[in-house]
Amino acid sequence: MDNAIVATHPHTHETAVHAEHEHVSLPQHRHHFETEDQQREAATFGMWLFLLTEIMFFGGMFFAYLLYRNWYYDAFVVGSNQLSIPLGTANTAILITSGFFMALAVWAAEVKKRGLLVIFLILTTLFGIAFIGVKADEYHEKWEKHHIPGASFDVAEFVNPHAYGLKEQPLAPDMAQKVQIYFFLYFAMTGMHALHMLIGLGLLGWLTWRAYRGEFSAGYVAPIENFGLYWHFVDIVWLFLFPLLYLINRHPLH
Amino acid sequence: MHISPVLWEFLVKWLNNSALFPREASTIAPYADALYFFLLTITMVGLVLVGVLVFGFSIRYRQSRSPEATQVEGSTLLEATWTIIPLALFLIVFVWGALLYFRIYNPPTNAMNIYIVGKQWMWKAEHPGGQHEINALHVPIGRPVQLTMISQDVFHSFSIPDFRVKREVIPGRYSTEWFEATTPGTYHIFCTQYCGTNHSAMIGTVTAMTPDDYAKWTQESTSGMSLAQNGERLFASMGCNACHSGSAAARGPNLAGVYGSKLQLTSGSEVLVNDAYLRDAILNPSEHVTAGFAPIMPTYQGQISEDGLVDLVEYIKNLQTNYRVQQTLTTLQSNQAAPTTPGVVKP
Amino acid sequence: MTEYHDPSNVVNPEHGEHHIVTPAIYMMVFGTLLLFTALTVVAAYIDLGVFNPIVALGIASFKAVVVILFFMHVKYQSRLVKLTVGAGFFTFLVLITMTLSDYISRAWGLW
Amino acid sequence: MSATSSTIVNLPDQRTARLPKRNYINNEDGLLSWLFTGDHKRIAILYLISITFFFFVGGAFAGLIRLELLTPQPDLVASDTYNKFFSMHGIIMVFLFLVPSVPATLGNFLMPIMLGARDLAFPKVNLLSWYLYWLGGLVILGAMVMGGVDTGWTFTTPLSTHYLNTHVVTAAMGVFILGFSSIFTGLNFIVTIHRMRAPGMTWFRMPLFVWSHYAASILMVLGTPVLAITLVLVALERLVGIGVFDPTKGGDPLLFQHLFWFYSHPAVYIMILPGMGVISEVISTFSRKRVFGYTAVAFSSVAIALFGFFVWAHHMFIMGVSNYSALVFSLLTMLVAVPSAIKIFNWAFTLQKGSITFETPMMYAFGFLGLFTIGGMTGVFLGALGMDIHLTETYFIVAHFHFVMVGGMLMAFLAGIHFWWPKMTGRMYPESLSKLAAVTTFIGFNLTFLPQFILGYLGMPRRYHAYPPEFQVLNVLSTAGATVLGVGYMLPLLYLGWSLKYGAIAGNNPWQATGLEWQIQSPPLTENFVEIPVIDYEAYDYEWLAHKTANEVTTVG
Repeated sequence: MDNAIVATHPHTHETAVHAEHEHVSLPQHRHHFETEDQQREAATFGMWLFLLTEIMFFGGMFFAYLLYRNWYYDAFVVGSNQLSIPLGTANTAILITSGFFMALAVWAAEVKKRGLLVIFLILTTLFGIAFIGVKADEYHEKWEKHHIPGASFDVAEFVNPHAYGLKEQPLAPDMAQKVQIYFFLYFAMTGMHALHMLIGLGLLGWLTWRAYRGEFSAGYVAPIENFGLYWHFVDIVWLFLFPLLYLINRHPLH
Repeated sequence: MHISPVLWEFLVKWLNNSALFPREASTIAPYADALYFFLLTITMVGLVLVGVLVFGFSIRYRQSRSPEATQVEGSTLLEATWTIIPLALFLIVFVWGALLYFRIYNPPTNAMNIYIVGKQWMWKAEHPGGQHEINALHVPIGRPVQLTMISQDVFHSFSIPDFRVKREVIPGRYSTEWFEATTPGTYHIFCTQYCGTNHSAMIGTVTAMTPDDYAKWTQESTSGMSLAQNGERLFASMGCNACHSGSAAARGPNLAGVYGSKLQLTSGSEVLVNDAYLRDAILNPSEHVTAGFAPIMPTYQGQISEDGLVDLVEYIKNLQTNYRVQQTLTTLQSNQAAPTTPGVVKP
Repeated sequence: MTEYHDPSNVVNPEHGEHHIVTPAIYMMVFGTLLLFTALTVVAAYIDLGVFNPIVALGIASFKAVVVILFFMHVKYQSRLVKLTVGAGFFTFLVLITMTLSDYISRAWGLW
Repeated sequence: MSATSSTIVNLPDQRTARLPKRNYINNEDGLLSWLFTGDHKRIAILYLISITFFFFVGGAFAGLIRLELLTPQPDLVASDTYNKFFSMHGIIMVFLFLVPSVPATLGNFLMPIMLGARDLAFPKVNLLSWYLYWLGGLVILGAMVMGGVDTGWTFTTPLSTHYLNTHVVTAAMGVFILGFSSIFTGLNFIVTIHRMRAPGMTWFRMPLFVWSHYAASILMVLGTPVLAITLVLVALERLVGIGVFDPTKGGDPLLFQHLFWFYSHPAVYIMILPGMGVISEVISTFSRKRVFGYTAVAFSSVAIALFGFFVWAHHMFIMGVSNYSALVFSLLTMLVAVPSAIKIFNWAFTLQKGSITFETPMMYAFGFLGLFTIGGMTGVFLGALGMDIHLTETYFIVAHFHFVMVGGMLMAFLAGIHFWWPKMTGRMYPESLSKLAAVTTFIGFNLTFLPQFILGYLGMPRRYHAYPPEFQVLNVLSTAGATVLGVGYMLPLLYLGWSLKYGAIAGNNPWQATGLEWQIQSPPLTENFVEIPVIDYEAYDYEWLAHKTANEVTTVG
């Protein structure tokens, strides 16, 4: 079928497409695309459009964050100081490393190195799991301290920090209630992020399996590339979440 | 054709009792209607224009008369015409509409104030003189009336179509609207924002009266205690006067004459003290700490109803001196029976 | 008409070069990202007043741009993809600024 | 071959004509071949059946609402039931009918053909979109069966989060899922338009139908996710009670409305823009003339999409937004009205010097022009700040958006369905009956909704179960109109069904239209084109068509 299409305007295709790329017919090539380049670019473009929707999806929460941070700054400071900077920083580094291996995986797929591809994908997965593990630990701590928003939310620690061995200024009770909004946004934003991570990890497992079977070793790398875009996007969200949630007013109070 | 007289009578009665255009019963109504008729005129002209074009061309260029179409690419001049003329018209509408908006939402300074508390599914009107009404509102004609409104639960909307005013009644925030009734009569109050099961039952009547009738009504329907008096009692029973005692050494700022003043806050900003500020300062005190005072005031969120807040706000608004505060304070501390002087309230 | 069989129509004008980014560049990007992560934590401990959040967001944006350009290959993509990424952030800015226009000006003047 | 000179319909000789032996309908057999199809045309048909189903479900609720409003007393159903009726009517009509109506049916069917492609860029995503549509639809139907939801389609907080105990979360999840269905459709269109155009199909050779779908798709992709996250927050607020939208806990209920309308205002353009695309095609075809000011119409679609993101707060003028902000949004609203005016005049002037015939699609298109003019102009009423105070939240606004959505969009949808019916099925609909339906719809529509403008100015609030008796006359008129309207909608269902078996064979190009879709067989082949065409003519080039037809005749002769 491809040949029939090319035949309708042979000179242009010959010069423009075939001159640039070697024309290999792959089994993954879909009939409705004229060329594999067209298919590949369509897939990349489609993935980017999907990421646009993700930007707007997180955008709604980022706006809520911006608004309430300005309204209830003191509560946000106290809430932020409840988070552990070492854990947050470590997680940032872990995620960046995971993204780095993902980028290398894309490279390995493009240069058709199957073994490297599988190794990099597994490394990506491992660092991703490490991130989720640290996150789970942080969530668990919040659970024990009754900092999960909802009926069991407890403001005692913010109203009377000295009793808990904290050196922060006590918050007025009305402001302390607003810490709940901080923590809601914290859980909503990191939770949505973690959900994206989990979906990504699931996909990674599947891709690793396919890579192991050699599906991406013949030049068909679109799934790896597009998953890479998704994974890096999830990284980017975290790059913003980290300073916004962990690093509010961390310098010593004077 | 013969129409049965019974049916005829029924029809006439039916049509007579129905309305096609709302009454103009406030000073704003003619302004709103003027813009409405201007917009109607534009719409009609536009519609007729489109109609003439479509039907004119359809008749002139129907296939039997014009078997062959003449291809035309377009015309920049025509495009510009129907870009610029609608744009100009719409901009006129924008300016006119904005002016009307500010006329409707900018209350005159001499407006009398009535509080409206909306809740599922009734309207409570609280007059400063202590008249309480449910699903009803009595106002004098010829005098601007401002409504300070708040919702206890969900969004409501206070609409009086014959006055052409309407505004959302918001939970957690005062909103205002004002009108000046011109014609005595009764008019509909509707809640126009969907608010749950009995949304369509959240209606009432506003009765506009001549100043004499209104004075009479005020006399007859007072509950005996003004809002400020209620507020005074709350002020004492909630212990506000323990800190806001008005003395120089008090832990809270002096509230006498605070209403309408500009207040310096610890956060550095300067605010105008109005109803909304007073209400918010009671519920979220730590965001409104007056400069020079410690943030020690507890929150009263959840401990006081919107009606109570209205009373307190009205009380503080009317505090011109510390006399009252100290009176209540003494009364409370000595645990004596209430003084009998009119206007001073039992604790 | 002269543009019959215009090759630029046949081959999509938005067609981008396919480019393989080398691991060396990835290593550099990786180093930059880690460096700036450290930097943002350090900056958070210094009192810069109103500039604290600005610096934090600036660093985060820089890191995001680096990731987008290199890890996500946008630097090597067609103009269309660049435009698409831009459109996403533009719409996000519209959401933020237009909504903020309400919140910021609520306290202005009293009617 | 045409019967009279007043029609351009050009059908093949019915005695010898047969449907093409091989086409997308009989390419494969069995239910499964439809349920697992990747063919955009089959998915379009699946969508068409689905949205027709939901249209009549939503329409049934509309009928019940009008029946209740026949009398001022709350006598037919209880208040709660009434509230559920209008909520379900709104949710079904907006999310299950209007948003996917033209794009998912006609758009799906025609977009690849108009661009000269074999399919959309992502056929599987397209099919997934249909399954998500049904999943979302079933969740919403589930919410309805379990006891309904009474938030209205706007899910206003804090009512929806704290004061109702109906199936809000279920319905919100349904809408959430439908959002992804819509995103996937839009995403597919954008990629297809950018990446799948046939050789020679430049941007300014694309039919205006494609342009308007492009604009609508941008809105779908960028707007819908904001609605998704908002509904997630509503569900969380309801389930956990954390207070982002709860004023008693320091949240701002207006934040919900900002985020909700950030999607839901552009959603209005998602609904109307594809309809405008249909009207461009129909008017051009039946006046045998290129659309007047093609570039202006194309760019006005994009302008509407762009400005559409800047005006959402005009739904909130009296809700307590800042007055300064209201000024800005009102001004921008006036600006977004201009491109619509441009389109109206361009369509009117397309008729000038044409050779006009009055087939059913054209009659629907004329209906669209009139009703959309009224709908658009009354939008200016509501965009003017001071006027909005009196008109908003009354029946005026109900009448306004029904003029745009039903008078505009549904008319355009029916115009499109009639126009492309021969292409989709290979058979003609009965002409006189369909003209009757068009006229009935037009009369019924005006009778239903014109009185509502008057009711609105009188102050009758929307979503009222009972109303003061002086409003009854107008309400009776409106209900009477709704009955006529209902008949107008039932007719096409019947005769279009009839035509599937008994309609005249349409042939490739019954309208002698210029679009690429009319140059292939009807119904088309699964792969649309035997050979990918090379486009060497502008859209709406009737001289090219005449030339081509003449050539065919000589070849055959």
